[in-house]
Amino acid sequence: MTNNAFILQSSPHFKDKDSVPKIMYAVIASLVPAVAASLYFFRFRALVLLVSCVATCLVTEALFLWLRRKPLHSLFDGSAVITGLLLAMTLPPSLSVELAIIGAVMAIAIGKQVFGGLGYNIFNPALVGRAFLQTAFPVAMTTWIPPATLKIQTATFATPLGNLRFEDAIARGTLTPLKDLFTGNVGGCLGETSSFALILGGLYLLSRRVIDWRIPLGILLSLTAFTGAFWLANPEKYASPLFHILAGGLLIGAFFMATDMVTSPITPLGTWIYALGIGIVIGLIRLFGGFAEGVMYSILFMNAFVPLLNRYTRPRILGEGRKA
Amino acid sequence: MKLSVRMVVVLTSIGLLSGSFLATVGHLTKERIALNKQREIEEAIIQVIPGTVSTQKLYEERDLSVYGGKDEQGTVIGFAIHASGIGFQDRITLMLGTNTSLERTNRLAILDQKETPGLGAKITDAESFLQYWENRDCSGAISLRKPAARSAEELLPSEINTITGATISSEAVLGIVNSSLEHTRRLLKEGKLSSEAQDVN
Amino acid sequence: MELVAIFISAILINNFVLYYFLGICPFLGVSKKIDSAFSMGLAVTFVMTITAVVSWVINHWILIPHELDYLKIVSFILVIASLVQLVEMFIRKISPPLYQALGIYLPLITTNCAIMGLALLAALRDYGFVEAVIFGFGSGLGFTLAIIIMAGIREQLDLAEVPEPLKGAVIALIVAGILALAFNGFIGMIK
Amino acid sequence: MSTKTIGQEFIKGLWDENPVFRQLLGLCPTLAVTGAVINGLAMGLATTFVLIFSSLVVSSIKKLIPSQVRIASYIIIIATFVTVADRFLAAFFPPISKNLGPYVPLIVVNCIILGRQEAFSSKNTVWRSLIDALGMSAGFVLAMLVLSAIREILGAGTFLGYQVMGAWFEPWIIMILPPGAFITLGILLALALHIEHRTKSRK
Amino acid sequence: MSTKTFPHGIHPPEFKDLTADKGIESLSPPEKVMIPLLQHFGKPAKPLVQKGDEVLLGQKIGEGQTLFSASVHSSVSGKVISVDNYDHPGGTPVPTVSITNDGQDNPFSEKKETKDPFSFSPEEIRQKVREAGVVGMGGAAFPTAVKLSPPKDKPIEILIINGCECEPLLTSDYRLMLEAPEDILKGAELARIATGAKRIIVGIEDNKKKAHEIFREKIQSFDFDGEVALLKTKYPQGAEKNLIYALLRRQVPTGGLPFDVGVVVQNVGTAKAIWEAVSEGKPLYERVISVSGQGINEPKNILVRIGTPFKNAVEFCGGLKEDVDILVMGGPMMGIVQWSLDVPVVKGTSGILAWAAPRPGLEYPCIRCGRCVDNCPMTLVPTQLARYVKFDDMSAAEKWGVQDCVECGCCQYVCPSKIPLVHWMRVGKNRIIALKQKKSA
Amino acid sequence: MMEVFVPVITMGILGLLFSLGLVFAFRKLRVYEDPKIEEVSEMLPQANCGACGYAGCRAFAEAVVKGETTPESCPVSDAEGVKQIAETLGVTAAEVVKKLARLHCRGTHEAAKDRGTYLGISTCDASHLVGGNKQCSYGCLHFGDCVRACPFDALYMSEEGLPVVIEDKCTACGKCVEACPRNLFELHPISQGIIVFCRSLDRGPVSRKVCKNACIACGICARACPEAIIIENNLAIITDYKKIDPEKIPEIEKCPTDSIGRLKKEDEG
Ligand SMILES: Cc1cc2nc3c(=O)[nH]c(=O)nc-3n(C[C@H](O)[C@H](O)[C@H](O)COP(=O)(O)O)c2cc1C
Ligand SMILES: Cc1cc2nc3c(=O)[nH]c(=O)nc-3n(C[C@H](O)[C@H](O)[C@H](O)COP(=O)(O)O)c2cc1C
Ligand SMILES: Cc1cc2nc3c(=O)[nH]c(=O)nc-3n(C[C@H](O)[C@H](O)[C@H](O)COP(=O)(O)O)c2cc1C
Ligand SMILES: Cc1cc2nc3c(=O)[nH]c(=O)nc-3n(C[C@H](O)[C@H](O)[C@H](O)CO)c2cc1C
Ligand code: SF4
Ligand code: SF4
Ligand code: SF4
Ligand code: SF4
Ligand code: FES
Repeated sequence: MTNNAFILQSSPHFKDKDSVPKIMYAVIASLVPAVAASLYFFRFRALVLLVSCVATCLVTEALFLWLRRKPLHSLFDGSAVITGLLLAMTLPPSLSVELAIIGAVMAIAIGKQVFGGLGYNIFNPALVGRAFLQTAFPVAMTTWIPPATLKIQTATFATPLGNLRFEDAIARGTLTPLKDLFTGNVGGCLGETSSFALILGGLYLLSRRVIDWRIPLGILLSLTAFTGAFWLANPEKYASPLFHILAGGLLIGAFFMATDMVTSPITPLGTWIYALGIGIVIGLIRLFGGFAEGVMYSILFMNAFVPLLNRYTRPRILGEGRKA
Repeated sequence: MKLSVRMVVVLTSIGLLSGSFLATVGHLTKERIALNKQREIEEAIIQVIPGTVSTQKLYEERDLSVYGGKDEQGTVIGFAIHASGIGFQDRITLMLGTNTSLERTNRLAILDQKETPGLGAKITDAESFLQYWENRDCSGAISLRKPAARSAEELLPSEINTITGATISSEAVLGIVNSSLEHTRRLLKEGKLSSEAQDVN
Repeated sequence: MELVAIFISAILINNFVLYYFLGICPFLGVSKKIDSAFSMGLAVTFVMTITAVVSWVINHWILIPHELDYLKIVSFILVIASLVQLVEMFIRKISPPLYQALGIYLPLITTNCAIMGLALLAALRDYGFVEAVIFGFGSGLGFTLAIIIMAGIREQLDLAEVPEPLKGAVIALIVAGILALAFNGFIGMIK
Repeated sequence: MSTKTIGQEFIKGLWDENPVFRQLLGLCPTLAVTGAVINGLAMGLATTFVLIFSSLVVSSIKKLIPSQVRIASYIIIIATFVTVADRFLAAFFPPISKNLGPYVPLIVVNCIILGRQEAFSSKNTVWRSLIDALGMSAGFVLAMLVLSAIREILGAGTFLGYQVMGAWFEPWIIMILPPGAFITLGILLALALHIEHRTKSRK
Repeated sequence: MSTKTFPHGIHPPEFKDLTADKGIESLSPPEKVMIPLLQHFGKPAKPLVQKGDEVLLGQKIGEGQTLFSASVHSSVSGKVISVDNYDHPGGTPVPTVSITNDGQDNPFSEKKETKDPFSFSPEEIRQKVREAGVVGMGGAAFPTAVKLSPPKDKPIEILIINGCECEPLLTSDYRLMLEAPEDILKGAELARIATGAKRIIVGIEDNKKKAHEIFREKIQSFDFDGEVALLKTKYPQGAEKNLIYALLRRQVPTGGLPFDVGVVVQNVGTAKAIWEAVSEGKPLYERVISVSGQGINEPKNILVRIGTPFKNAVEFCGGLKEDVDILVMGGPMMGIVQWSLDVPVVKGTSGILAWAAPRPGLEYPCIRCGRCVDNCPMTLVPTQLARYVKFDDMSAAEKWGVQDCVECGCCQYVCPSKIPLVHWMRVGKNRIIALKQKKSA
Repeated sequence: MMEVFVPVITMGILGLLFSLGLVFAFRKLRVYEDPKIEEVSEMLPQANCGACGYAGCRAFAEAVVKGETTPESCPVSDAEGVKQIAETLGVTAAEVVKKLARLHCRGTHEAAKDRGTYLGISTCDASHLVGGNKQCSYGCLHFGDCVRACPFDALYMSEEGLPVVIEDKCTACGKCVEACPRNLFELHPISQGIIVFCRSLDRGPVSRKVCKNACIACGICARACPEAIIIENNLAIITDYKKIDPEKIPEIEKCPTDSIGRLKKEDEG
């Protein structure tokens, strides 16, 4: 009983050990299988894009922290790394590094830091970056190369969804087999091809309770219901729900991007509406829209509703509405 | 003067003054504007039916008009179909030139579109799109080659190359062309395109 | 089907604010609080629907028959302005709180590009009467949707550490940009 | 009644009271037509024309108009000049007229114009109103020019249609699309605020 | 046997084994006691003594003036040395009577109650409880006499005896339940009579199985309609509103009291104090506290006189370890930090805890993970409340229910961003009260 | 002929209809608002500080025009402004005495010791809720709630760790008085000679231990000027500022801890 410097604070004095960096690093860890798969399927291209996106995100973040005179320790909370990783994972492997860098700068700058940095952004930063690129460079963003494992040489190559949407794959019988979708032996964005790796990472996050189970479940449910209804009505024209789940960016979106805590609702009911909404908008875009894929747009679209959802789905307080 | 009366008088007279001023301006510009419009159409017709000297409107309804392109003798040497429909973003308006039997295309011109610059907007580009429309077989439906063929020679006589990255715009143009061709063919069969009957000029 | 297409398109795809840039002033000005954004949205929807009716009538009964195309601007604006003014005074009379909520922006509806833009676009596209009304109503809803989303976001941003020079209109514009990006996803849905 | 000198009256429109950057007025056309410099310029000039002539008319007949029908009269006057501008463009520059679409008629509801009549011309002499209108127009044209230049250069690699970026440059199509318009204007506004803040704190 | 519980809540480490098996020891009265005149929820008592007065053990030295106040009694016999402001473990100084102990413990009142306590009328019970200065010992220190007087229009059906002791580290209630189960049950019966309740439910968490067994056995010998319920070990099982929900599925209305659903909740210690007050006329001048935590050399449960400086209690338990850097009165979830060992034990002191706190984690902005929402036993939205308070939107904070926060600390416990959520809640509540006062002024 | 006639008539009719509508609206639907409200509102400082008790300057203007309050209730308006408003409304204005906010604490970082390691929210009210970060339970907590509350930038935190009032800027709006959880600010007439710079009710030895500059209730000042100064609850209190005899000030200022006396240079901005 020597020191005179006890801690002064408000209760509680016990705290759980989990912390923001721990959560973020868990997400990074969960991305390892998907990153490995992307390196396996796209080799050097994947490496270049991953490294340049992560590095650019960190540099941009550091620049803004410095400009805003914020402590630099936030740089190491892992969130900028995730943004960089996920951005890279959603880029076509053939994209040039300059464009990837532009996307990464935009992701952090207008996707995150203009709102005040970690925790305050309304929209998913990685997807803001991707949406920027998609709109700025639509051709480069929809030019695909086959995975290194396919060993074929073609100038143009379609993703499974592009194949379905624009090349009448069902009628022509060229729909990508589910097995390939599962292993990842198909064209597409770096990190979206291997469903297996993504499910692995997603399950890890669910088991560690990092992500809210309602989000992936809600998205899968509503997408299944939506695409399932059309598939049952006309299997000649529409692909099965399972195809829709395994193809494109759905799994990476449902497990890693829609679940971004900052940009998803905090109330349980709000979370359900958000998740179901994402699934339905994906279905709408994939089946009837101008794009083969709608994961990015639907997440961004529902992000916009998050403040409203939070506001209008406040849980009932214990005892609220009871007469005194 | 009472306030309300003054209000009425002032506004009415400003209205009258403005009306007369505008009438003058309207009068002065009316012809020119009409002329501009007509010239635009005419130029397009001349473009899609080479050799046209004079033109004549043969048929008109909403979203579809058919013009005849005439040579020096005044014989109709081809039809120019003016049609529009929804593209990727907004309406696309085009003019297609065909021969008089509606079996071969002459040329295609895009008059108005709001597709994405650098992407869908390539439908106005001769190099990447319009060149494929020259001299196609249109006795049946024209179809789209997806993914795009490397050279024009590979295409079937009734095939058009897609614009890479803008399938939707390409399809939209194709859709407008096919349906208006169909429509025109029906009109022709029903004899509603007789050049003598509807001399507008 | 055509009507449904016009309606959906006006709300999601060719949204007045996010695609045509019409009505930006109230979109930025009255989107600070959800409640007033909502009232503004309703007011605009209401006025837009009426405008669609009135401008169609003027256009098809007066201007086109008499070939008075060049009076379009003047007559549209006059009729719309007087109409809005009446509505405004009416609201002021019957509901002072509503009037307070919309504040100075009610008169702004008069000179709001969205209203005038609606009349002009409907005329330009040669819509029939029912189409024009659906277009007006849908566009109003589209405006309402955009402004409510914006207000929700801005209320949330009131509780964020937005860097000082970016507060207010700047961040609102950037959010509008990202919203426009997000709404891009619906492009091509109507064919 | 304004007490500024004529010079100040003109200059204020360029920066201190710049309609776009400082007063956030007339944002709709600013955003809508600045995808290409030529359109921005045409729009700026059309607006200038309307602003100048309506200011002249309003300030010269201001005494005759009862205040209750003030706004209504201004609108008719403005609409008249807008129609003139619109017809003129359609008659003599059909391609530009087509590009600007409904935005020329929309000058009639441009907040800048009505705002100026209401705030300035209705209270000042013809001469001052003219200078004010010139200043404001210059400010508006300036804003249109800056915005459209950035958007056209980045979005198409061209300036007034001439290639200015090297062949290596991949145009950022987003810049000529709506999202680019919003974001660019947002960034420009932030810069304007920042500069303003700087000069103020130095004072 | 099924265990009952409420939704949400958390499972912090318990560390109860430090003291759970240690019997209650008595700490001899110190040389000097400092007895604050405010040891309860409400207004301070009015001093009845002056500097220089001689006082006896159990003599009333402060009179509760208003309804929400409680009398204060001397815990030693001796001489008053001052009546002025003195530091209080609650944080701010309050008027305090300091007394030097003459070591005699001469009792103030000799006469023992002869009448059978169970034959008293409700009013008599309340009177004796009020006289004895009994306040709730479960935390809020609410004057017990007030709780025993339910309003006429709110008939009481059920009396709940709160034996949850859900806070980590504390075991004083547990020891009481093991060592004086009869006194507790007798006190409960008196409280039942006073409130007119029909039934008594004793709620005990399933980490205190031994206490549960003893109570199940003892309750047989009473002839009231009683039940001993086993509850899941979860924090804050002992919080009144959650306990009522767990046991009865009734929701106490927001801003309301257990009265509103026909319930009164009393802590086990309070029940014992009621028994002693009514049967012996013994004022509340001593209580059992846990002195525990990894920073205490010999953690113990001890019976101490009110007004004893923390220092004496801690030294009795072997003193503090070297590396201690946090000292808390109460439990680790809701307790109040202390900066010195000179403050006195008060009626609401359930424990004195000390440990070496791990280096505080860096605070990050809220990442909206929603864990606070998922764990708040009141189903509030803590993150939003904290933001409203931080950005000073008090009307929104009020609308979102900041005043319903019971400051249990679950939200802050789970928050990965280490945001001082409870602190914000408290600031918010405080500001709202200040605003209301300003408005009514 | 028709070509000119039709548009002219159309426009004329439109103008006529429009003006008739306006006349109708003007007559039937207008809501009266006293133009004076606008006028008064324009004369107010537009600080919208709310110190008057109304929701901003415009609401205050309405209240003044309705006679619910008086012009001088705006603490921010200077005498000139108040007079102007009063003249507009035709009422006479009371004389306004210029007041300033003064801090009743000299517990600088150096003088007042910390209690421990404070880990809570960095505001005074939050710190006060957990007993404060200073050993003294009555003194300034240094987090500057007052500085943030001042709408006129009239306060800043000095290097020593106390808020300082910039006299030229202070309008005596009282926001700082409200903001301080320890109630250390008070509004005093600008001419005030002497004030007590301490609010501690601790016993002398305790206050001496926790803060070098605290009032230790030694009574020197009270003995020097018993008419106006008393010791109560371990603190010197000036009961009546007007009764302080200027001649006695040097005696009063013999306070061993300097906690009573005239303002010093460093207390002013
Ligand atoms: C999470 C995620 C979201 C995506 N969202 C979109 C999208 O909204 N739109 C899109 O065109 N592509 C998106 N992609 C890329 C697609 O999955 C797919 O690779 C591509 O769209 C198919 O190309 P296509 O549009 O030419 O068919 C996304 C990828 C990922 C990983
Ligand atoms: C911002 C943006 C604008 C686009 N604009 C067009 C367009 O104008 N026309 C079009 O056909 N496709 C456009 N697309 C691409 C389509 O969504 C779709 O990916 C494409 O039509 C698929 O064609 P592909 O199979 O040839 O790649 C655009 C995409 C984006 C991101
Ligand atoms: C979060 C929280 C936890 C509580 N935990 C307990 C507890 O474990 N045991 C207890 O007796 N009272 C606890 N209380 C206090 C009870 O809510 C209630 O006030 C008390 O049981 C009433 O009895 P009393 O008046 O006899 O103290 C807690 C209160 C709160 C807000
Ligand atoms: C489960 C989870 C998912 C995340 N997903 C994303 C993401 O999709 N995009 C992104 O930029 N950051 C993501 N982050 C990182 C971080 O939350 C994000 O950058 C914040 O939005 C920045 O404020 C994620 C973090 C977690 C914990
Ligand atoms: S908000 Fe209050 S009641 Fe809810 S968990 Fe936090 S402290 Fe407990
Ligand atoms: S637990 Fe913490 S980080 Fe998570 S939502 Fe609540 S306050 Fe935010
Ligand atoms: S807050 Fe205090 S210092 Fe600032 S102006 Fe008001 S009274 Fe003066
Ligand atoms: S508010 Fe009070 S305690 Fe806080 S800094 Fe100001 S004077 Fe000191
Ligand atoms: S310029 Fe469009 S609403 Fe103001």
